[in-house]
Amino acid sequence: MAELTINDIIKEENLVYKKTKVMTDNVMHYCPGCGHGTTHRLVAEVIEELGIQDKTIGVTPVGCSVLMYNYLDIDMQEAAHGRAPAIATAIKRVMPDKFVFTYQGDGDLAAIGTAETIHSCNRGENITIIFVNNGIYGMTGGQMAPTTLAGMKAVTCPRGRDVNTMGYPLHITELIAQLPNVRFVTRQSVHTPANVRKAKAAIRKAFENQKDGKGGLSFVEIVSNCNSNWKMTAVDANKWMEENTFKEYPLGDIKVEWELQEGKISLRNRKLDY
Amino acid sequence: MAKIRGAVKVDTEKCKGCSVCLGACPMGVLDLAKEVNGKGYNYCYMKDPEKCIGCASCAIVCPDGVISVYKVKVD
Amino acid sequence: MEKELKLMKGNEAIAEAAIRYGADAYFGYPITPQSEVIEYFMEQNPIERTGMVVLQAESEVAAINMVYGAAACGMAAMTSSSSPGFSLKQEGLSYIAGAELPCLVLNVVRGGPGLGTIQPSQSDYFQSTKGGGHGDYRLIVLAPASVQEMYDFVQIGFDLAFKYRNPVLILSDGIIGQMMEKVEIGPQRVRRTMDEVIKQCPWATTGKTANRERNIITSLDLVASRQEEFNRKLVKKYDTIREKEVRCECINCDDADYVFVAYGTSSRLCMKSMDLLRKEGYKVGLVRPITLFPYPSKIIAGLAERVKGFLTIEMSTGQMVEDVMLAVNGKRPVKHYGRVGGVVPTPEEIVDAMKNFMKGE
Amino acid sequence: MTEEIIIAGFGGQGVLSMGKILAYSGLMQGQEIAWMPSYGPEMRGGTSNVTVIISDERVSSPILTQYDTVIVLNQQSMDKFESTVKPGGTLIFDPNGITKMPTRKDINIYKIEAAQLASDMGNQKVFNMIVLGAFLKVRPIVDNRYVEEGLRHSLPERAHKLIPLNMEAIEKGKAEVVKM
Repeated sequence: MAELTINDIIKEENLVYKKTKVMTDNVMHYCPGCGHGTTHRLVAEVIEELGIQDKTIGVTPVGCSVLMYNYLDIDMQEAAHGRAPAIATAIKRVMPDKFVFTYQGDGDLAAIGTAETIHSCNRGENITIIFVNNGIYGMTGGQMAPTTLAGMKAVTCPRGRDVNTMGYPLHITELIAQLPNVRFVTRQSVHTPANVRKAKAAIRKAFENQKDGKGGLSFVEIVSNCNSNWKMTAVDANKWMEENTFKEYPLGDIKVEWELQEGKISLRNRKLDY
Repeated sequence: MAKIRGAVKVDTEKCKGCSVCLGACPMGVLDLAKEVNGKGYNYCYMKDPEKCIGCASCAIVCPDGVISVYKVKVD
Repeated sequence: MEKELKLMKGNEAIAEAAIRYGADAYFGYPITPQSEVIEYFMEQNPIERTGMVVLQAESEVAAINMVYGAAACGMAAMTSSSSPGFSLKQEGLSYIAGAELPCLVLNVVRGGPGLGTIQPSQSDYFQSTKGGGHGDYRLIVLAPASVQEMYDFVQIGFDLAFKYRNPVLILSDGIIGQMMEKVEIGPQRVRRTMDEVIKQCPWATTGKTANRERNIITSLDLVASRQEEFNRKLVKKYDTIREKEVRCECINCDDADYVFVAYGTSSRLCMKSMDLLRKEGYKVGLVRPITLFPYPSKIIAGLAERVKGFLTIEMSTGQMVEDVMLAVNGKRPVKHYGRVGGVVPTPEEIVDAMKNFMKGE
Repeated sequence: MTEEIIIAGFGGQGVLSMGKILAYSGLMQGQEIAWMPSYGPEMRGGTSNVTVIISDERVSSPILTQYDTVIVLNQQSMDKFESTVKPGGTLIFDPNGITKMPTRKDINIYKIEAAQLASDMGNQKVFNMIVLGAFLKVRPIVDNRYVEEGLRHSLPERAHKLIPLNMEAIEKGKAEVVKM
């Protein structure tokens, strides 16, 4: 038997994976190794697999992912900073048969948009919120986010985050998990193949929760890196994230089918954590 | 015994050379090229194509979706 | 069909008008003196009557952004507030103007600045007619002077909003909102079907079907030259609106030596004052701008050719008077008289103000 | 015809609803109407007043300083509004709780013991209808059948069974109003 050449393998009939058609061909503006690109693609793959491209309306935030609408081939709205859940609320209310999601960063969702986040969750809007938490403000140049880790440096806390004057890293995901109308809350990451698979399954579940008529809001946090503002390579940033961020923000399901998962939410005492 | 042979095709012009795929590959197939693409990035390529099993791990962690994966069974 | 007459508060009339217009959504937040708007909606339960969505938002900020979301789906969406809440909506209105979305907003103005008072005022004129939020944009501004106009302007407002893909503001005040008057109610219109919405608004985010490109609603363009081009396009639109959509009522202006210029509640006060003055033999008229943007500048400029002077009456320290001065362009004296902070001038003190003005004081 | 009226009293005396019923009666009679309440932060017990204008013509200002008829139901309102009756106009008051009687000589002054009469009728809630009756006797600007229609339109459906009682109270007011 003759030896197979690469060209023998790279044939249409042998294709097992390629970028989904729900993604456009535009080159993403994200820094090399940024988790936004991966998360965008997972959302797009879920939309393709569920066959809901014509029924999905996305809402993009202000922050690095503001231009997400350039990358997904679906109808999208660009929100004012923090207001995406209010906008998604309205879209879902006026068109209840559509699949509606917001895609927000930590500044957008957990700082300026806290009220919109909490109240859309409290009303149990039947939407999906994708929350990308990289612990920093990326687009504006590396300022402190509500989720910046204690002691972690950012350009607005150059000596590290002082929890006594700047607050502790905000666990908005655990906060909203406690609201009765919230159905599904999970925290995932996209930095390894195994994590990507889990994150995709979570996103898929969060979208499927919009079609069974049971209602409720689904919330998927993706813990990610910001290697540029963390001043590391992408690979090092992922390693740092595993060693540091995951301690503050452990991965896993927090609430499934309206049931809080045991041990996932505990009281956090001042100072004792640090 | 049937053997799996895989291969990846990298859209080298869109690759940003972040290296996340390198660590994701269980077989150590991938590396960054010495050459750079139009954007100045050392793009990813198959250094050891013989070892590729077409598992797609590289493609699914690729933040920019630039990797396509092919796989055949060889008798 | 026999016409249906009702006694209604301005705040109730506007809500009933929206339901009858076939509006798709209302999002609001309570604030005096306009809380009856959302209360009336909730009482009527329009989801049962017409399928219209009504929701009490967590803030005025959320409410205007909900309007953004619904409007971007091609829906006829509205919100309402009073001055402090209207300030909070400015961010959203700027985005709505920037994304060229149609919507209807009601401001039942109360005295400011800050928390001010809950009594009627007209001190939000600048904010309403000159943009209000950041960036170069205009709202189309309608100023009702009666409860009937509160009702009628809902249809006019929504129609203009969709015609120009521009936010429309109904600029009212505590008196028009709280007062009950006779209202002639129109028939119930059927809300548009989704197909009709898509046909009327092919730009809307209604789901990307295979037969079209994706629709994106945004106000962002990072390329400065394209953003400039967009601003120029907006200017053209506003010029067309200035050309075609001016609404104004002139009363007793044909033989007038002096005219009042007043909108909304102030125009009602001036009608009384004008009658009192005419009984004393003074030839006084009234120009009542109904659209504040576009402003009836040409009508005022035309009057400046023959009347002796203009006295604006506003419940503000003098805001609209600047637009009258621009229109008159120095040809005749223009003065302002007003009460502020929630105080409403009496017809008698307006008579005195006009007499002083005529004497050249 | 234009009749400019202010009704003033305590919150809870039915001032606004009396004005509303009067306004609706005028509407039923085919006239132009304005009903303008004072509004403020008080929910109960504060002073409350409402301007009602009934006219054959388009109503101009809903804010007035002088009235054809002033109806006052407490001393505070008497102090504030006695001076606002147009010369030759009408002042109607309930002497219950009035400590300083009106003094003007250039107006027509009527009293109606509405609180007492309501108590006699065994229903404090018809107090404002007795006052309305007194007004309609003195200023017969609205026909009785339109008053009944006005009641029908301004009262909620569940209160319609009370219309005869309200009409009875109005008649009582008409019968008992006294010129001073």
